[in-house]
Amino acid sequence: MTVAATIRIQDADFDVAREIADLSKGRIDIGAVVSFSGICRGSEQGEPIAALTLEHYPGMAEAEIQRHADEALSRWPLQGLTVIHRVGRIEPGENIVLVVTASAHRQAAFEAAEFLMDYLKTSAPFWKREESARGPSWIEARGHDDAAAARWTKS
Amino acid sequence: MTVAATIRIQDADFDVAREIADLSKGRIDIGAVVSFSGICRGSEQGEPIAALTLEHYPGMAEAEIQRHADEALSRWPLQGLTVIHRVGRIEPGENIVLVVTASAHRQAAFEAAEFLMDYLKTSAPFWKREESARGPSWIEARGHDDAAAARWTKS
Amino acid sequence: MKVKYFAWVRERIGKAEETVEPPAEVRTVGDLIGWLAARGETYAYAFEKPKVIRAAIDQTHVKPDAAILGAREIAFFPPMTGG
Amino acid sequence: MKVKYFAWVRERIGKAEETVEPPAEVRTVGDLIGWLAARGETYAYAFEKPKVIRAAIDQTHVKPDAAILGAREIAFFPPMTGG
Repeated sequence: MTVAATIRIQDADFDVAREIADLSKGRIDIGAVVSFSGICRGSEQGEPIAALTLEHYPGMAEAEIQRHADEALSRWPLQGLTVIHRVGRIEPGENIVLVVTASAHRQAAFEAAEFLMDYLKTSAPFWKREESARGPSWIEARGHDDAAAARWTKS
Repeated sequence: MTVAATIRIQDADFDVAREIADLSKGRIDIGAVVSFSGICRGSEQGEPIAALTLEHYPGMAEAEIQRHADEALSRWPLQGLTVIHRVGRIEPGENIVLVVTASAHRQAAFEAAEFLMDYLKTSAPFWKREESARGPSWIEARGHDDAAAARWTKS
Repeated sequence: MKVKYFAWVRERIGKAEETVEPPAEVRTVGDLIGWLAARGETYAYAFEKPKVIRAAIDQTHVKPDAAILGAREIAFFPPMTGG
Repeated sequence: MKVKYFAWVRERIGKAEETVEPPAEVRTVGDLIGWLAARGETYAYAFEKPKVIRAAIDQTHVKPDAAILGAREIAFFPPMTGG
């Protein structure tokens, strides 16, 4: 059976429970479902923020996520995979990103979810701007995210 | 702030969405929530099964999970932790176990969830019996689960 | 002391728990397994592969060389398969 | 060819996209950054640290030495911060 990833980039919030159910409901071949929700925090580097605004490169963002989803499907025996990334203005406490993976065994589900999150952080064309008391400013990329992504590179 | 783990051993099913919401709703210090759901598969080693029956050691099971939850809370900067393990008869497609971790950053949330699952598989006093066409039989422990748990041992 | 059995150890012995009074020379968990195994066929079957058996004293995992002196509750069971 | 700008590259230049016709000696992505940077103050500001700038040709990440011949759409942006 060929597994197709569900990929969505949207302004609207998502419902983690529904996405998990959509992947696993009525299935008896799935033994493990991992979900990762990335949530907007109320501070960045110790500074309170009012909101984030997420910008993306339409077309390329979908293609990049699709490419990494396909790579995950080829590297791990997954039975389902969903990636949702929000764009637009997002306030503290709101969801930003969701990855859900389903597999017969837990290790594949965990690893594939971590792989996709590491790549979304470093390779998918999204940019975060924060609003704080000092005005708006773009969040800088972090070196440890690159290091996290590098561990998946096949040598 | 001291974080206390929520730990439950129960016959009844659980609601992943509600457990995630209970950990993270209204919080603006959480940036990452990882959930792991372990689900009863319809076959074991290629053999169809009708159901699993989960037996546990009351008292010790709670204490063992609490001990590992406390270890997770001391090793990773978590802002929330929930572990639910069902016992009794569970049919294919039904939930068996849930771990939810919440942290400011994704790596802590992923690692703590994996750590707890590895220990639940090898150290928590639960035993699975399967019902198949050949009658009931106890599921054997798997060497690769011990190997997965061993990676968390501090040297 | 109270002894508890779980999973197939329980099934083979045919009871979930009992109170036993082993003699003084039964000092360790391993000794206790040997002493129990000699109590009859069902026990011999349950403990036929003593290396496979896991034990807990007062709800904490222990090794076969653990002393049983002062234990209130000792449990025997197969390797765990939860999660 | 169409050029697109994102995040602070877009903000500094003051537009999201434009069509440009660089001369034939502008062969690589790095050449194009240099050529764009010379177009005016806003461009010079956007490309003041060329090593920080990431590029994509036809929606695929490329390095500065990538040839731009035949490209329909080239995008410039800061390091990504999604997820």
